[in-house]
Amino acid sequence: MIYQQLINGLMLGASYALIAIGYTLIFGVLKLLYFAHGEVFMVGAFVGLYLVILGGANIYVALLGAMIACAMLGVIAVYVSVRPVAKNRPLAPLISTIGLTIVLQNLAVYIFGGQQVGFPETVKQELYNFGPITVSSVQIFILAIATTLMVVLWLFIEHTKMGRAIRATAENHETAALLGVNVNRVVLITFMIGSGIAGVAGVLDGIKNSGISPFIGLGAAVKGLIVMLLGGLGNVPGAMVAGLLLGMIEILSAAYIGTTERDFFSFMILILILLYRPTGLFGTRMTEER
Amino acid sequence: MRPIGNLASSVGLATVMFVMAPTSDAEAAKLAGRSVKIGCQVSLTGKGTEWGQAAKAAMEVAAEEINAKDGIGGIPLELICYDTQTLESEALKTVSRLVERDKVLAISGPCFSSEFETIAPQLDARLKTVIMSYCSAKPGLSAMSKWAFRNTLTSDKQLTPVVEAWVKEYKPKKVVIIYDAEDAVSKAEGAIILPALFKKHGIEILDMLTYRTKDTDYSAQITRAKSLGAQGIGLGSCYQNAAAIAKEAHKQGLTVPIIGGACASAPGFIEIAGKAAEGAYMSTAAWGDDPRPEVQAFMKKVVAKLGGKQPPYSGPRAYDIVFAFKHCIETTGVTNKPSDLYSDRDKIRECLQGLKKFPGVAGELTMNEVRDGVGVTAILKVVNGKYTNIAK
Amino acid sequence: MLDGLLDGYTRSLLIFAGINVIAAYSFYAPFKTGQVSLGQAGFMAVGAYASAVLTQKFGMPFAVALIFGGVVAGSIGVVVGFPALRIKGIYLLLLTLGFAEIISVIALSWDYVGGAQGFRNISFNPFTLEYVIGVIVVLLVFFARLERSSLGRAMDSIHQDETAAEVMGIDVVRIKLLAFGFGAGIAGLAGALYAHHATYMDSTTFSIMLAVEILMFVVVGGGSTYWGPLFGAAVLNAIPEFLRALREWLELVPVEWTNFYPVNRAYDFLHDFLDFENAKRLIAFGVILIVMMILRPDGLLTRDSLRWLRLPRWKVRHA
Amino acid sequence: MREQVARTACLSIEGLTKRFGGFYALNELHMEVAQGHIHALIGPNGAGKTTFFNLVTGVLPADAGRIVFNGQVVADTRPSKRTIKGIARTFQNIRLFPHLTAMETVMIGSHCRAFPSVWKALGKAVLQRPLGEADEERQMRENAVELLEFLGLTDKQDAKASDLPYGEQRKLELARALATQPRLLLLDEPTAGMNPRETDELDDVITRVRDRGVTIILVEHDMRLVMGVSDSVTVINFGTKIAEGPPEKIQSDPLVVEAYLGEDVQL
Repeated sequence: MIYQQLINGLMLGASYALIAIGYTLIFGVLKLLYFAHGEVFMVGAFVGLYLVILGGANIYVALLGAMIACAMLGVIAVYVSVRPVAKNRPLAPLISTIGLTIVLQNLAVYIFGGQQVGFPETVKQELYNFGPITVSSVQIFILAIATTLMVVLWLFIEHTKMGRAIRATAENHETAALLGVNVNRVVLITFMIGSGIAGVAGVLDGIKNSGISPFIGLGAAVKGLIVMLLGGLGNVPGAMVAGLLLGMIEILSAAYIGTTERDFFSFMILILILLYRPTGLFGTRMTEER
Repeated sequence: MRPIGNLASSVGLATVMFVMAPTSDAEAAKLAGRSVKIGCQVSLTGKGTEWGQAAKAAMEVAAEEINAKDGIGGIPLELICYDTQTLESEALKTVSRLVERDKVLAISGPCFSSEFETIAPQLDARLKTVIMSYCSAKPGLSAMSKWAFRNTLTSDKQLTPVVEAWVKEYKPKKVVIIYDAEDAVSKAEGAIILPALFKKHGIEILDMLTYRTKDTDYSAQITRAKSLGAQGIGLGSCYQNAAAIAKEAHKQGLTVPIIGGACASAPGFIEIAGKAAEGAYMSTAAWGDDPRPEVQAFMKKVVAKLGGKQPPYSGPRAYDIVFAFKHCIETTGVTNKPSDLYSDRDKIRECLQGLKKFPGVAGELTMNEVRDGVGVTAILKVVNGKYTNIAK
Repeated sequence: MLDGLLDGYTRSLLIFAGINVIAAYSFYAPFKTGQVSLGQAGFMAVGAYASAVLTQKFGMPFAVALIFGGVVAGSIGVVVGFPALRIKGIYLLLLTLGFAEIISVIALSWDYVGGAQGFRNISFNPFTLEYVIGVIVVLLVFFARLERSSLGRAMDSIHQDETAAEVMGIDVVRIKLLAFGFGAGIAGLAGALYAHHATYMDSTTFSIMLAVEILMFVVVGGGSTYWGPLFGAAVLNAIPEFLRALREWLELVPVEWTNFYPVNRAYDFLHDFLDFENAKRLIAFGVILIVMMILRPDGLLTRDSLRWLRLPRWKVRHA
Repeated sequence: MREQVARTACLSIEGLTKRFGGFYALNELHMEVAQGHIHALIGPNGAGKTTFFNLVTGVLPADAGRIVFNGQVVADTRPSKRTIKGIARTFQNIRLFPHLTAMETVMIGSHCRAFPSVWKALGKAVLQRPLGEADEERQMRENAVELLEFLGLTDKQDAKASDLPYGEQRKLELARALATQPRLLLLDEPTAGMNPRETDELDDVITRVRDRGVTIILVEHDMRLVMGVSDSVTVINFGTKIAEGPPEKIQSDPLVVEAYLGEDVQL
C-alpha cells in the first residue's frame, strides 16, 4: 500500500508545487507575501470548469483558457493591489492583497454559490497495473502536464533573457535596475507567469479531486506558502521538490496517523522552518535580512 | 393546558379541513397584527446547500399556497428566512435574531444536526421558541429540550431498512466506513449506527476512516480501503463529500457498492459523482413519488422553483412543517398579539407535542415522546442516474 | 443593567462588536512594537477554550474563567512570543498563522474540548455586554495612559526602528515580549467573552479569516493611535447593520416614485445590494481594504487627524 | 600592565575579529581609547570602521577578541545592556524615529535611565497615578529640554523628527544619544551630508560634548574635522590597524598616506 500512497502523495505534491512556484516567483521579485495567489488558483479551477462545460469538454482548451484568464487576473492584481499602494509601508501591499483575496473568494461565492460543484470527467478513465501499483490515466495526465509545465518554466527561468531578468530582480531590485532591467515589466510578467501556472494547477486540482468550491483557495494559499518556505524563498526547483515532499508527508500522515492530524505536520514544518532554517531546505536566492 | 382529547379532536378537524382546503377557519378568530411571522433557518451556502435550497423553495411554496387562500387565521403568513451557511455559530446567531428581533412565533429549521445540537441546549433557558428541523437525523437530539422538534426520522430508523436491502443485493463480507468527523449526523452514522447495523448482518468492518468537511483529497483513504480488500463502503457523509469519495473510489478502480446516510441522499450526489454514483443506496426521511395529487402538485412546484431539480427530503419535510405550524396557530387560541408572544409560542409547542397522524406530503406525521417524527420511509437506489425508491 | 433598554438581539450585536473591539486591541498591543500577528484568533481560541473548560467542567463562575482565559492565553503568548522575537515582518506573520492553525488542529482533535464536533453547551453568561463594556473601558484607559507614557514611546520607537531603539538602551526583547504576551492575553479575554455568549465554538470558529478581520480593524481604524482599533472595529461592524437599516428605510419609499425606468432598475439594484448577506458584505470589506491601502495606508485615524479633530488626548499636567 | 590600562583607558579593544564569510572585516584589532579623549578612527571605505562600531555596541556579535569598557569585560550580547553600561552611538545614515517629535526622540534616550526595567515602566508610568505624570517622566522631560537647548534645537521640540532639515536631524540624533547619559559616545560620520557651516558647528559641539565628560570615538572622513578636534587617531585598513598616534604624527605617516592613495582625501 505504501507505494500506492506515495503515488497519491506525488499527485497532491504536484499541485502544491505548482502553486508554490508562482508564490516563490512573486515573492522573489516583489518581496511581497501575495495572499491572493490561492484565490487565483481557485478562479483557475472555475474558469476551467466553465470552459469544459461550455467548450465541449476539451481539457486542453480548459487548461489553456484557465492559464490565460489567470495570467490576466495576475495583471489586474498588479494594477489594483500592488502598483497603486504605498511602497514605503511594508504592511500596505500585504493588506491590499488580503483585500483582493477576500474580494475574489466572495465574488466566487456570489457567482458560483457557496457549495462544491462537480468537475466533469474530461480525461478518459483507464487503469494500468504495475505490480502492486495501480495508476490511472487521470493521474498520468495530471503528472504529465505538471511536469511539462515545471520543466518549461525551469528552462525559461534559466535560459532566457526574461528569465535572467527575473532572477536578477529577485536578487536585488536596485542592481537589476542598474543592469538595465525594467523592474516594473519584470514584476508584471512574473505575476502573469505565476498566476497562469496557478490557474493550470486549479484545473488539474479540479480533475484530480472531482469537485471544486470557492473555498479551496485559502487552503491552497497556506499550503503553497509552506512549500515556498520549505523550498527556499525564490528558489524554483526548491519549490518543486518541497511541494512533492509536503504532498508525501500529508498523504502518509493521513494514511497512517489520522486525517485530523494531517495539517498538524504541515504547520509544524512551517514553524520549524521559520525558526531554524529560514532559508528553506534548499537555500534561498534572497539576500534580504530576516 | 387543554385536555388531550380536545386537542386530538381539533387535530382531526383540522386534518379534514386541510384535505378539503377550507376557505376560512370558522373556529379561529382573526389574528392580531399585519402578519404571522414564521422563522426559517436554511443552509444556502456550505456543505448543506442543496438541503437548504430545497427547504427554502418548499417553504415558499407553502407560504404562497397559504397566502393565496386566507393566510393564517385571516392574515398573511410572513416567512423570515436566514442562511446559516451550514455553520453552527451562524445557526446560533440567526436563531437568536429570529427569536429576539423578528419575534417569530415558531421556527422551521435548522437543517443540520450539528446546528440543531448547538441550538437545542439554549432553548429552555433563553430562546423558549419551537424549532422544528426538516433534515436533522442524528438520534437523541430532540430529547435535549421540550422546544426541540423534528419531523424527520432519525438516522437509525432511516438506515435500518436500507442496510438490509443493500446487504441483500450486494452481500458484502468486508466493508470500510468513511465518515466526516466534523458533521454531527455523519459522525453518528459512521461511528455508531452503521457499525451496529453491519455487525447485525455479520459484516466485518475492516477500518473506520475519517476526513474533515473541507477536505478535497480522499486518495489516502480510498487507497487504504482498496488495499484492505473492502467489498463495500459505508459513508457517513454529506452529498458533496460523498460524491467526491465515490468518484475517487471509481478513479482508483475500487468499484464496490456504496451505502450512504441521511445527508448523502441529495440529488447533488448523483450530479457530482456521475457514473460513480450508480448502484449506491441512500437512506432518506421522505420521498416525493407518492401518487396522491397534492403531493405531485407540490413536487411540480418545488421542482420548478429549483430549476428542474428534485429536492432531497428536506423539501417535503419543510413544506409539512409550515402546515403543521399553521394548524397549531389556528387551533390553539394563538392571538399573535405582541404581548402574548410568549404564551403563543408555548401554545404552539404544546400543540406540536401532541401531533398525531397529521397529513402531509411526506406521509402522515406523528410526533413520538421525544419529539421526533415516526413513520415509514423510502429506500433510495441510484439507477440510471436517478434515485429510485425500491421499498415495497 | 442594560436589560430594560436593549432587546436581546441588539445586545447580541453590541456584544459581538465589542468583542471585535477587544480583539482589535489584542492586535494593537504587539503592533505597537511593530509585531504583526495573524495569530490573534488563535489566542482567542486559547482563551475561549480555557475559560469554557473552567465554567463547564469545573463549574467556576464566569468572572474567574474570564481572567483565567486571559492569563492562559497571555502565558502561551509569551511562550510563542519568545521564538517570535527572532523573526520579523512576514516571517512573523507566517509563524503566528502557523501557530493559530496548530491551535485549531488541537481543538479539532482533542475530544476533551469537543474535538471535531465542537465545544457545545457552554454556559451562557447573561452579563456579557456589561463585561465587554468594562473590558473596553479598562483597555481604553490603559492604552491612553500607555500612549502618553515612556513605555508607550519606547514601543513606538521599536516599531519605527528596532535597531536604533535597542542601541538607545530600550530593552527591546522584554518590551516586545511583554507586548506580545499582553496582546495574547487581551485576545484571551475576547475569546472567553465570545465563548460564553455564543455558547458554541469549534476548531473553525477562530479561523484565519477572523485573524484577518482583526488585522483589518486596526489597519482601517489606524494603528498609530489608541483610538484606531476602537474606531476601526466599530465602523466595520456598524457598516453592515447600517446598510441593513438603510434597506428598511428604502422600503418606505412610495412605489409610484420608483415605478419607472431607470429608477426602478437602480432601486432594485440598491435594494438587492443592501441585503447584506455574507458574500456581498465580505466583497465590500475587501474593496474597502484595497482602497484604504491606496488612499490612507495609515488608517482612518492618525495622530495628525486626531489633532485636527481635537478628539480628547490624554492631557499631561506639566510640572 | 593590564591593570594600569584599565585605570587609564575608557575602552580597550583586544584582538577583536569579525568575519563575513571568508572576508575579515576586522582582524585582531587592538586599540585603546583614553578617558576623556576624542579618539578618531579613520580609514578608507570598507576598512571596518562601522563594523567596529557594531561590535562595540553589540549590534553584531564578535567572532573573537575582548572589549574592555571601564575596566570591565563587556560580555553582554545585547546592545541595550551596553547602552545602560554607558556606550552610546549615532548612525552613519541617521536612524531617527520618523514619527516621533524631537522632544519624544530625546526622551527615548533617557528611557533606559528613568525606567531600567520594563516592569517599572509599566507599573510607574502606566498603571500608577492614573491621571498625572510620573516623577520620572517629568525628570525625562526636563532632561530633554536641557539637551535640546544644548544642541540649539529648543524651538524644534514639537517638530516631527522626519520633518527636520538634515543637519538638525544629526544634532537630534546626537541629543538622543546624549540622553542615554553615555560615558563613551561613538559618532559614525557625523558630518556626512552636512554643509561646511554645519560642519564647523559640529566641531564645536563635539568639543562641548567631550567637556561634559564623555569620551568620544569619532569615525569621520572629513580630515579637517578629524585633525582639528581629535586627541588621538587610529588608522585601520582591511580590518587591521596600520597606525596610531596624535593627529600630527598620523598626517605624516607613510603607511597612512599609502592606504589613502586613490581616495580623494586631503590628509
